[in-house]
Amino acid sequence: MKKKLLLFSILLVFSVILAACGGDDDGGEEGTSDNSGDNGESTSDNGGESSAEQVFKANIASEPFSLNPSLANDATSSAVLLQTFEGLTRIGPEGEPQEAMASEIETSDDLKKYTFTIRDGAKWSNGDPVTAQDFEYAWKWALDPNNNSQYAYQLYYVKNAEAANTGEGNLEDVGVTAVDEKTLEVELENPTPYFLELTAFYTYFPVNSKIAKENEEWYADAGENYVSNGPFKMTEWSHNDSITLEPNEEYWDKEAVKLDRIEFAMINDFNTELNSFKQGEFDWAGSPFGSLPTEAIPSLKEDGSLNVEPIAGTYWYKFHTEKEPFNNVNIRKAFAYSIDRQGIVENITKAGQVPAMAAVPPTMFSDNEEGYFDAVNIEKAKEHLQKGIEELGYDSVEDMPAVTLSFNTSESHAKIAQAIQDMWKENLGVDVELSNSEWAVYIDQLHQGDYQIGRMGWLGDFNDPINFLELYKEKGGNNDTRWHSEEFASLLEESQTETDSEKRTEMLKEAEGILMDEMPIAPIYFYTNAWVQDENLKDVVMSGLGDVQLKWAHFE
Amino acid sequence: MLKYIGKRLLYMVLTLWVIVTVTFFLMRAAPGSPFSGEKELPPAIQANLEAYYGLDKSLFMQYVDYLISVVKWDFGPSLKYKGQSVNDLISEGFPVSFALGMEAIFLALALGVLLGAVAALRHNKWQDYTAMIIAVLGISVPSFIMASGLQYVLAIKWSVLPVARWESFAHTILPALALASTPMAFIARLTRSSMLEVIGNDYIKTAKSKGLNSTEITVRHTIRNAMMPVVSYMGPLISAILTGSFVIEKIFGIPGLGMHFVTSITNRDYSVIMGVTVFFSVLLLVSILLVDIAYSLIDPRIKLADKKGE
Amino acid sequence: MQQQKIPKELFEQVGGNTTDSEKISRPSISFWKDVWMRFKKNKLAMTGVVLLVILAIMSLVGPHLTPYNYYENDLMSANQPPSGEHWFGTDELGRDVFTRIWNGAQISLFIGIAAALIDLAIGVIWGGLSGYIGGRTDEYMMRFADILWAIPYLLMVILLMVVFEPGLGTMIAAMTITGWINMARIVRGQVLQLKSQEYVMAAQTLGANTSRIMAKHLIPNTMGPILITMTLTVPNAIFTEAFLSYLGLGVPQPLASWGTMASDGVAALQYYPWRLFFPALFISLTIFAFNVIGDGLRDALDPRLRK
Amino acid sequence: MENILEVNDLKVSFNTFAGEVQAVRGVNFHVKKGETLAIVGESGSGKSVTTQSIMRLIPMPPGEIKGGEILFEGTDLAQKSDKQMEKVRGKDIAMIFQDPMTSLNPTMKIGRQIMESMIKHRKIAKTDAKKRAIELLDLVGIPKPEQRVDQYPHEFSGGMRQRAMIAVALASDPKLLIADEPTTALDVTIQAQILELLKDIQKKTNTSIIFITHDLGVVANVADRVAVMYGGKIVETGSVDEVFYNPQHPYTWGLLASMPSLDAEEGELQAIPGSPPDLTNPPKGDAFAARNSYAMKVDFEMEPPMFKVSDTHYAATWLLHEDAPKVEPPAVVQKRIEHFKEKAGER
Amino acid sequence: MANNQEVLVDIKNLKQHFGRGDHKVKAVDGLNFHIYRGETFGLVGESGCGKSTTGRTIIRLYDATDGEVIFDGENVHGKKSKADLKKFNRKMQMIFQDPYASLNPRMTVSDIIAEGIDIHGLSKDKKERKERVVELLETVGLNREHANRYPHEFSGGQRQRIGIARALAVDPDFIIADEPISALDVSIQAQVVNLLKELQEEKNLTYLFIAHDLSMVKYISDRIGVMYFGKLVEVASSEDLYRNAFHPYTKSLMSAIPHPDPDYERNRKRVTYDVEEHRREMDGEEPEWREVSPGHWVSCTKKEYEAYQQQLQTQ
Repeated sequence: MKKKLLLFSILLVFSVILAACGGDDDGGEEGTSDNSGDNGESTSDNGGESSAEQVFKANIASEPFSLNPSLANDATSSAVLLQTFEGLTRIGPEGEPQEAMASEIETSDDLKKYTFTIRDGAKWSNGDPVTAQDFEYAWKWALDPNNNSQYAYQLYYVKNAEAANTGEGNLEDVGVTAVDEKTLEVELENPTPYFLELTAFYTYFPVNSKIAKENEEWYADAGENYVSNGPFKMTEWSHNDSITLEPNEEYWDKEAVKLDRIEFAMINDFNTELNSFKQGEFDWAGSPFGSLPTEAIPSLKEDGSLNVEPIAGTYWYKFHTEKEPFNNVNIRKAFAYSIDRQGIVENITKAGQVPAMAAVPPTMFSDNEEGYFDAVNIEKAKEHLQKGIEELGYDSVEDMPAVTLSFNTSESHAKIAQAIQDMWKENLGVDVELSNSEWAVYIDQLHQGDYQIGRMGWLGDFNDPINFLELYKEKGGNNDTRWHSEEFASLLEESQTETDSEKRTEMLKEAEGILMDEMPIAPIYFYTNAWVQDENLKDVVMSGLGDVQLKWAHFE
Repeated sequence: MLKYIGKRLLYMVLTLWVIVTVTFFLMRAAPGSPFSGEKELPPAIQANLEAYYGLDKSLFMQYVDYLISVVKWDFGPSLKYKGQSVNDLISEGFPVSFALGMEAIFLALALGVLLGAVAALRHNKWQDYTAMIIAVLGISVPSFIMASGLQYVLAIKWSVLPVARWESFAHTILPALALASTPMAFIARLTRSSMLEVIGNDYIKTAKSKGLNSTEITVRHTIRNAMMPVVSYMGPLISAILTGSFVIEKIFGIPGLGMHFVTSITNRDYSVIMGVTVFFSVLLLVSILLVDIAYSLIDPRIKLADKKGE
Repeated sequence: MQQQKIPKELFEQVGGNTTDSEKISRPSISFWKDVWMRFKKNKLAMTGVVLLVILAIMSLVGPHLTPYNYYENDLMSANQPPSGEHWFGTDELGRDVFTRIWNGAQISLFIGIAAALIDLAIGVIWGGLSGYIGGRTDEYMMRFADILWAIPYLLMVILLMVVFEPGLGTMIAAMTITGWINMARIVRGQVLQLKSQEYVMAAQTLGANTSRIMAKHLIPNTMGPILITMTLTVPNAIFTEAFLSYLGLGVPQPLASWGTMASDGVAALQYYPWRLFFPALFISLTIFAFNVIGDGLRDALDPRLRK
Repeated sequence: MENILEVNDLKVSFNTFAGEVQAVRGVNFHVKKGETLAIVGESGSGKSVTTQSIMRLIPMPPGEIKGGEILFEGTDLAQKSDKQMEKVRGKDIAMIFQDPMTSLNPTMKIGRQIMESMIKHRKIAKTDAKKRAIELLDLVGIPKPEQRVDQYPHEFSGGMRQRAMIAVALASDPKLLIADEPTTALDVTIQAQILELLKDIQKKTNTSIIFITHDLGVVANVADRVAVMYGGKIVETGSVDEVFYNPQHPYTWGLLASMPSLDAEEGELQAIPGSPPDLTNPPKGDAFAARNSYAMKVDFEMEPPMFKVSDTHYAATWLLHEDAPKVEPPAVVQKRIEHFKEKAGER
Repeated sequence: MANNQEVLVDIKNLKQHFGRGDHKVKAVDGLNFHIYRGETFGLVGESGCGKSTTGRTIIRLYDATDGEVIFDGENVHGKKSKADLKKFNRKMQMIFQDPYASLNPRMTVSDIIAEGIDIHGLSKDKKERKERVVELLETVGLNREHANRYPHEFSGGQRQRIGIARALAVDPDFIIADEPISALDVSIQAQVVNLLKELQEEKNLTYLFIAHDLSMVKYISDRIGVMYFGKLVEVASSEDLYRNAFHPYTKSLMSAIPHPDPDYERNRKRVTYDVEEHRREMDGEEPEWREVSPGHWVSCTKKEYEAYQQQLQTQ
């Protein structure tokens, strides 16, 4: 009993000490955070004080699902992989693919065969040379159905890749061959004008076959086994907490790399991210690594620190075209036209998004900023509504079946949905119910056609309009709208074999025109990257897709 | 004693089995799959993935497999985080959650008991009212508001503590405080009412009649006896702190286990859901057992073996 | 001793007056009246009652005090601070926070009270039977509750919310799934204590059956702890609703509940603080009110303080 | 013999919802060195409140000492501060409570509970205190005290606990021991043991004892002097023989007549009718009047003063007034008075 | 003398064990006694000896572990229909010890008293019910004004009388009074005892009077049984027991009772009872239930029996 009492008093004493300690620490912290606090306000201090300190800190929000480029299937992984790995090509500062691992690229006339020559001096971070076999190995590994790569379809442009991946063909038949250590031959299914964009995508990255063969789980942690061929190598991976990258000494272009270290943190709260940025803990807050809280954007805009860059992505609502009343094109149009897109981007999303009156983002079709219809046209919407109602044989709006708008649970989707719900009520007199469900449930519902209007968005995987249009090429599959147009499909089909890029663009525009006329989707806005960054951070390369490469980044 | 613990362990196993079963079937009843994405996977790939993780077997066989893996304490690979096993996730996340939880429990106990004791000893005086208003406030403010508020005031406005991350002791103060606020308030109220009850007991009168002053009475006679309800609250407290840690871990960017607890569900990462659930359940059950043992140590009247059904 | 002069006739023997001594001079006070009198003296608890009454009235009247409704957007006047036009400001869609607060009050209070009532029903029946029947049945019934208790709550709730459609019903179900256990335990504990009370035995010897004993003797005498538990269940449910909202599992939009408003508002804390302040304030006030009422009831019902 | 304690006109009230309960309404008594004063009365008569007021143990509020003085060895305890009272409690005056089950701390070893007041008041070392605790346990008749000293109360039987409680009270050799119904919760056989023990201890230590009880049998056993309380007042006081064999107050008569005796022939017990008075509204005049079959008009009008019967014997009843008619006490009491007269004759 | 009286309650080898295995408590362990119609049978012993358990087992609050309770020729503990049980509930009633715990604090006095009336449907209408309640109140010395008050407003004695009224409401033949006066003040005890006696005469009631206060038991009872650790050690008429207590435990019990008589108290010699010693004296022989003199039964060994006989003769 004495002991227990003692224990208790110790407990009490401790609490006092703790409080005292807390105070002490506060004091100490105040000293240090004073510095960093100032830095947050005027980051020049940081750079000025120690121009040598080339450390980039940012938040990537969550644990990347996989840092094996063959397995990765999410933006977080991509943000890291783009710094640590390098494909045959790389999107350069101007947004065009440039040679990276490949020093020479030869293309056959029919655009169906590529021959890549691996650059001299291309090495893995452990000093091994990067070979053509490493590419062949990586691509075939990803296509091997036993390896469960969920992004293997990104490789389907390669001849026989789809067959091999779905188990109908053989891996040997896949059109990627390492002729020798330096030469990689790639045969494609179709002439794919944007193929060199694709080779900069992470699924096309090589993997050190020597290590991967020896150690199946080479990618699970930082360490000896985790080798990469990009400007940076991963030196620490504290799961769910942080990833540290340091310059890859073996990188062929290491002179271009200025940063001494990259520190990615994983804080899944965007307010915290921004606050940490303000306290000088991060050099970057917002897309694409993390995200800015919508509420903060107006004030960031006001003090001029907000950066906005349009990216290849569209936020749209899908209509289930086989369900009443959205089996009628006029009804679809009525709903699409009555959305006040300007109001939404100005008052809700706020991060400089562009009202979308087309499917393909203006980063690909520059005249799409105008689009195919007015940002909002209530008159026209009402006309279409009236027409639609007549066509469907309803007496009035009230007679129309109940409409439900589905979206996956998220604050921003909810806001937009509520705003649009209100617009429809106001403009069309239609009462729409909202239904939100969690992502996994939602996506299931959508795929199963268990919805009427559903929210979705698309971020381009590569910089070509086809990426947006082919979503609606086939009935079923990924096309949850169940909409189908022979004309549309054949236009896309033809564009695959068209080698003249201008003609091809024509075709795709025409296809988009059909899509916008039939309106299985109502585009809302085009995405942007919005972020704040350290003023002295320079030469961060952001591609039209919104990816960020830190290869050339540095602090002034 | 040993026999009692044995019996309790048996019940724990039974309880665990029920939890595993309920969770397993609830989880599988939830729509959505770990592999669903905006683009549907080719059916062959989907089938392959399912076969790889054993999801193609009948639900019952999967259940049996799962039971076996629980017994072996090997929860298999995460379905989402490639190359990471659930055991890895737990062994990496738990120490952090544990440290945070212990600090919070410690804070909650120390401050709660102090507040409660002060309130009881100054019953119906201003100290009582102040302490109780603090306590009720602790209960009244949801933890996510408390956490955001603390972060805003202490870290952003005054810059006295770091905003987020899990790095030094200073980093732990805010999250621990936010996590502790509700249990602290509960403990304060519990302590107060139980102290008031103890104060009304005859043996306190005896102590007073011995000429002990109020401090001596409190320290030697009141607190220990008043601690029993607090001790028995420790079980639920641990549970509250573990489950409450999710919000705190999210807001403060702490790489603990609580995050997995919630994100694994939205990810439909079946093996992580099950692994984390089993782990938390075992933790909870063991801590309840420990609390009961501690209870019997504090109160000499309680013999573990005599406790039946209650 | 100094003897006063006392008139002799006063020394006439008259004998006692027994009926007088049996007389009870105090006015008859029923138990609940007595509790109420004691409760009334507790200023803090009365503050709670007044608060609750105001909240309840406002939840009905409040939405009609403004020209706005809870769902209509006005994007042009989004995020406005409190003003003469919008007393509590507006939210990100330009909706009037004042109106939404009182609509939210309806929903939050409904969730709280509904959850408490369901807990009450299940808890009283389960706990009462378990305690009264005793023996093996008791052991099994309590073991069941123990097991339910040991299942991580959050997990069950999230899974439930995922398995079933989100909505008020699911929300209340999620609250009550383990909520009743506490009530059951308390009722059982009381019943165990009460069933060995002599008045229960007296009823048994008079031939009263189980339902009569439960209804007339056990439950009425457990009302105190039951009430106290209920006053703590309501705020708990409101609290949990807020928490679930934070996880994105709150009531469906555009319905307003304090929980969804607060979790939306958290993000706006640094920029539009009123969006967090008002829902947080009313959550806290309500929980505060229920808690002090609970405390007040506890004191008022405390048998040691009564004489 | 000098008075160790003198209580003068003590008035204690409790403020409740129903109003002010005048629990003690002007009580006078004294205790001499080495003697046992028994205060007898039914529940609600104010006997416990009186003694707890001496120790200042009544909770204030709602309790309040409204007036009077409590002179302990000449100093007024009613005027002392709480701090000063701490020096008196346990050291000069100790107390034994009714229920040995609840008056010992269940989570503290018996030995420590005994040692506490020694260490506090006598400032002796722990090891010495423990030795003394063992001695005390031995003194109160607990076998194997060396082992018992390290046990917890729940390991003791009821009687043993009351013995331990006595040891606690005796720990720092108090001059006055207040025993508040110390045997009421015990079985008769155990009660007899405890009573013997108390008398034994008094013989050895010459401690004064105030013994509160409602059991006249116990009073007859332990008391040197008796004070009978009713309705917050002392209605009769005297030596044990005087009160038992020459009772003057009808209430005392009633008490004696309502007890069966083992040897008495069967016959109706003489119950006191009615119920004790409600002290929120104390009745006018004699509080006992309503239940008093000998009541006179004056009893309902005026409070009777203490009439002197002998130097040591006083009673507050108008029956002792010179103008009062002579009444016949109940038969049982008459028998007692005869016995008293015989005894006086013998002397 | 008692032989020609009618036996109302016959208890045969009654056993009541609680708990299982190691924790088994033999609260009542093989009781044999009977109660004649119209008499008062006192049952004494110290707390924990099983006397209250005996009472509760007889009235079926507990199911007996073994043995029979024959009431008016019928075994109470046999399997019975609900109707039979209800009938039995009317014939046998109980008065409880604690006047504070025995009345439901949430019910009015009239509802408490009328509970039996309600259960057994003994009144045609509200008016009759009310009249009956008032009648019962008056029987126990209270009046109609008390009917609508709550128990907490009454003093202990008044409450105990309400408890008696409740038991009387169903017109029982047999009342088990479980320490009905031990929680009451001396001045009130007599009131209750007198009331019980009056009622007995008036309604020809039979009592089992359980108490630890031997003097009051002796006063009210015709015959007394002394219990020690779940067993009866002696049964005799009260006079007989007082004059010729044989069992050493009975003797110690009697010697411990304090008398309101200082002279007696000064000379009282207490006899102590030591089970261990007593057992040693028995020399391993199990005591048996023997009739030492007519109607006076003692649990004793053969040797003791002879000694008691001798003792009787020398008197």
